[in-house]
Amino acid sequence: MRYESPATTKEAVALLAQEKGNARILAGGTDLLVRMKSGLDEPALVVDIKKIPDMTAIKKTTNGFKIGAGVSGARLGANKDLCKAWPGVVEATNLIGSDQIQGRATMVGNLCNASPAADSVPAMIAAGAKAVVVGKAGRRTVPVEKIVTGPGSTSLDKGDVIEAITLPKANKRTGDAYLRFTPRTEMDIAVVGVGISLTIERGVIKKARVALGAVAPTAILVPSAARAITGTKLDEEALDKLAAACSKACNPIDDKRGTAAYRIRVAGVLSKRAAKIAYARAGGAA
Amino acid sequence: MRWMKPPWNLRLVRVSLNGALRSGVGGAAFIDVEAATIRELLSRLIERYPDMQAQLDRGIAVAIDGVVFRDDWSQPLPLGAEVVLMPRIEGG
Amino acid sequence: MSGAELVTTKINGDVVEFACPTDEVLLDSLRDRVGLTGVKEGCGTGDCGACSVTMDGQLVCSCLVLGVEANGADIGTVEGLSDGNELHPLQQQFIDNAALQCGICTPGFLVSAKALLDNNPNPTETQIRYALAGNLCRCTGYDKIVKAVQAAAKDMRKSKQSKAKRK
Amino acid sequence: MTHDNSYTGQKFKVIGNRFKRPDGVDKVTGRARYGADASAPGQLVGLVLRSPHAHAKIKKIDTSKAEKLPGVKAIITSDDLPDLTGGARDMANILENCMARGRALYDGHAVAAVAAVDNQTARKALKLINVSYQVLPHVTDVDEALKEDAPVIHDWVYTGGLDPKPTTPSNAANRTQMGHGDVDAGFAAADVIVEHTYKTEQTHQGYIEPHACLATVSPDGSAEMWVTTQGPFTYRTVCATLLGLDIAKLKVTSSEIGGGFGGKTHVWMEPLALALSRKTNRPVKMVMTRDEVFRASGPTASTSIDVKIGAKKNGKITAATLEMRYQGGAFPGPWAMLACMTGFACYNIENQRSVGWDVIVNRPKVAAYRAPSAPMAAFAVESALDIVAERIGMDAVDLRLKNVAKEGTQAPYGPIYGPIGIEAALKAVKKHPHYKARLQKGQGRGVACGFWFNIGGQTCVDLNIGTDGTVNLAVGTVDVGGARSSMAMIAAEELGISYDDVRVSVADTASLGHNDTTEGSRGTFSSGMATIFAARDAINVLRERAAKMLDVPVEDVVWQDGEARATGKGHGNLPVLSLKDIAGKSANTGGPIAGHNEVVADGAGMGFAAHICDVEVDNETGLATVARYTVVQDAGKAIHPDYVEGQFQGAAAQGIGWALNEEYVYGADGRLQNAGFLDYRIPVCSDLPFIDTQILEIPNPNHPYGIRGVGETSIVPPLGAVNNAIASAAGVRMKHAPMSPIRVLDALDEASVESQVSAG
Repeated sequence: MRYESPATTKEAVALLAQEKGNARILAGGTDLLVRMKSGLDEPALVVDIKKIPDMTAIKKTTNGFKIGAGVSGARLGANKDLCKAWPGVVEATNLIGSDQIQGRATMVGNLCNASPAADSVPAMIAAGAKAVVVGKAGRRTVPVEKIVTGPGSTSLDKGDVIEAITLPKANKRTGDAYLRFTPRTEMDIAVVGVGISLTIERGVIKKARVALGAVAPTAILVPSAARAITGTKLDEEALDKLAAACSKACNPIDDKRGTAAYRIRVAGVLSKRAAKIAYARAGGAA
Repeated sequence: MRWMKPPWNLRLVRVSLNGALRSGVGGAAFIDVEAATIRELLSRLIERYPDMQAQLDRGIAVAIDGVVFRDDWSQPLPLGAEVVLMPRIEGG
Repeated sequence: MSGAELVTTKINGDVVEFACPTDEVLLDSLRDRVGLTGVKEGCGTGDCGACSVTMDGQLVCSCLVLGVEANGADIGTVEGLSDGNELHPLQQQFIDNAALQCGICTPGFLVSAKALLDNNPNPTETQIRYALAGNLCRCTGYDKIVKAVQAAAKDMRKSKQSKAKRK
Repeated sequence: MTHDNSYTGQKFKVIGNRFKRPDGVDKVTGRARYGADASAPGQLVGLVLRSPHAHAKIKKIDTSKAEKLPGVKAIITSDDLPDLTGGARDMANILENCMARGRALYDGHAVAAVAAVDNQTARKALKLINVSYQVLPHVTDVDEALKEDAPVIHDWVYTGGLDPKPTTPSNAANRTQMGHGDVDAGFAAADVIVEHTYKTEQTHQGYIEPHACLATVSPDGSAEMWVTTQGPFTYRTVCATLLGLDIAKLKVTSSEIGGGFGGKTHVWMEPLALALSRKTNRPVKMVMTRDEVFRASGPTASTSIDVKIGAKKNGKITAATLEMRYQGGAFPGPWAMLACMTGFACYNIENQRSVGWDVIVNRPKVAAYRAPSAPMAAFAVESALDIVAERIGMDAVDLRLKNVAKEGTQAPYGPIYGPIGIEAALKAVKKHPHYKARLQKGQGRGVACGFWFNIGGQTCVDLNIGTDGTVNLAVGTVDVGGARSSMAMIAAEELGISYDDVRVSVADTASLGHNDTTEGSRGTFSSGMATIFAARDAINVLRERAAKMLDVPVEDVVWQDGEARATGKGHGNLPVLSLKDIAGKSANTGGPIAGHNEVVADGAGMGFAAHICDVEVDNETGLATVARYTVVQDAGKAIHPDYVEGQFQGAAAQGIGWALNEEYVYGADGRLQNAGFLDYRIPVCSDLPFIDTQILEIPNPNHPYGIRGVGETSIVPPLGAVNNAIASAAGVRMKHAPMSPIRVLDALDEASVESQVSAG
């Protein structure tokens, strides 16, 4: 196996594009190294992106935030501005694994691993996050929900690298939240995950985005759930409609971590709880 | 009293058996054996019930008045003692 | 055959050089090439924390880091916790509180607990429990471990105060 | 020399204190050496190829490609191991579990092993071994395995314990029955009868240290093995027998052991390491991955249990029965029998019957797990007892007290109990502040009891006194949780010296006589007994030496508080000699001073516990969280209270994990789906509260200090305690453990449907 740690995104793209064998990007490595240990993945080339300055920075931009692909969960959690603007996204990322995992794991890695249960992904989708993809054809921006196409597969081409994730500028009246259900308090994989972001005006929800994880082959954006609460003050009726829309949008399977029926049911339960947190964060009165 | 004591003039010990061990003695819940120690008890048992050998090989223990002996076969069997043959147990 | 690279790194304050296959994880490099067998493998998949080390001050599972990534980094392991002859307060309190039974998870717990207390000198019980959630212990039920960390935190705060006073 | 093992009620100076463990510094500095921490010059790495099928005929194993890979030194299959199938079945089974012979019997079953110069090469070699399998029908569920259309796994297994003897092979290896009285009459006399079926899923001991060994076999037939084990002497006997080595020529050294809980009482890949080393004449190191530990080292049984309890309105139990099915994995085991012996052990039930079926399935061979088989039976019994209490309107603890076993009660397995502690434990529960504390909203409280026999067994120790008066004690039971500290305390107590003057080590098999495996909570009981006797032997030698130094008859010398003093007429002005004085002159009084003891430590004291558990249930997700937990257990005598508490807490935590989330999940293909710590969910630190403990000390009459074993009992009550707490919090009575969120939510759904139906 060849190990490379280029200093620029351009070099990384070139290395990946040139490699004839199996090439992998190493960000946090918390998924890749596990697959390598079990023999599921035997890359001929590993490109470590953590020496690329653009990929290891959290930048405040005029449009919001740009978070490098190599930024770990621990660094995300330590960034006060980001925690204030997008607490749901930060919390979701910080739920991945232990403090040890947080020292390495990245949002982009979580996204590109393409697990339906990735914690950061529904939160990113709800927040309207976009991926900055660099490939042979240059740089392009892709909504996060368009990256993953199925368990273990993405829309990225060979040689494509996600350089960063962008988050929009957060409005004072915007709040986001992510909740997941796991049997253990920590060190667990989501059985269901719900990310919600919403913007209110005088207590009324003007805009909302609701995304679910672990209930379909990919994390999904659920417009019907957003519609259920838009224009409401998140009263009981709206919450019940939200829960029903979320449950309806689920297309889950039975697996070792949970049954389809359980996931459908709990998606509704968690959506209500997450919505209440997001609403309060947006300044709405409970 | 759970059962009648054996007659005192013989050095008989009444041994009760549990579980699978009973199948080795034709299903009896207890038998009377003339024995002064665990070792004698076991030899008499095998003489009378050759099927017991397999059970013994699998491992047994003898409880004398509630105290379980797994290995010390020289233990005396006091007259009138409550003697129970049981499977040998291990643990975690 | 796998490629190999020469890695120069600082481990517990000493500069160390070793060659390792590029696909070897830091855990194996530390154990098999540097001889630091205090770093334990419980799972190899980042789920038990027995291999916890710090890398440039950040707590990580060494089973989820490539050995070659340690090039130029500063690594801290359980072997570097004590100050010469003097045990770290966490080490001392783990012994005093009987916070270990079999001891296989202990090195990982100590490294994680130190990372916690370095960042948060006065953690609540809940904060301690969540900070140590990446370290599995099967012997103790965590009870005495949490108490040992609480006691060590107190010791460390006291010694910091007395040092400050002396200045 | 025989010693009296009766309890004497002696007053202690050292025992009962909380000393620092001698291996503490090594373990907090990373210096302690565990199974995988040893290496030898020229060592090879051994890896195992494992079956991906639950049940398959092995048609052919082609190793030719792998053998040609540079760096590969040896490959073995069952063809390279002795064929024991004609001999004693138990040894043949052990070997067949270590390496499949003709058939792979479970997902993870070893089919070949490789020794190569390094891990990378060995991994490549495994991929180059070509095994042709013919997949056979499999069965992994204990109830399915007993159905008529289930594939019969072994043609040599005929159900034992049946009359007449069966004529066709079966997956039921054995039927066991225990009990006494007339259950039919008992049930006829009952006012209330509760009858339910409970299921428990398979759990693993989950020790953090995977199996690991370093084996060296020389062409002259001598061999050494460094290994993480609970029983170095047993490993020696078993490995030597399996491979045809001389027992005395195989030296087994137990490393520091990173947890065992019963899982390190059986051999797994150790015979393969020896066989590879014999073939290559090089040291071979083998370390299991976590995946291998889960798939191929013994978990505990999954079970299905019918319980029936009849009681009078006043709470008196008139009859009780258990019909239990325990799967032992791919080979017969004693597991249902142990369940029959323990199920009703906490209670005085005049009419009782326990029937157990040991069942063979396509899963890894079951090994002992802390109080093996008892927690599942107790889950059924303790859950059913709470239902009885509810039906007759009686407090659940009072119901237990009304029927509690006491001195004089007949145990389910026959004998009459001596002094035991379950009544005291239940009374302590009623008085405990936890039991009286107010519950928060959404919380419920449950109580449950547990029993474990505890055992003794063959034990020997060597106690050697140095010329400066410090003492070395070599024991043959391993130290899984602070035992060296307890042994040093016992030696110090007897000799009348300071704890710090005693150093305890775990001896290898070449340095000490046979010691039974450290299992069954026997370590402190047995080695403690042997240490007391060895110290007393040493004291006799010390008295002899002092008599020589003082020129008085030995009968005139007494040993008191670590000193020899001459008593009697005319000796008043003679000096008092300390152990150090006598040791310093030992060269001139007869040479080294030592005490030895070899003993069969019989008369182990039964262990009983009662637990209090508070849980909080999230009714919308089914998530149950333990909010508060208290263990009350009889230790006989707590030698080192810290480590007694540690055993209580650790056992309770394992039981809570079992109760809530731990389980083996098998797919329809018969493969284990969660062979890792991510999806096999043992409790993490943030899942648990502090675990309160109360140590009771009801002396075991058959130990000089009154010691009972303490290690296992407290894994028995948690399943029942958690279930009873869930019932109190959420109003549903679970019948299937673990009581995971999905199962609890299902139960809540069923309950709400039922209440709607009954309301409509």
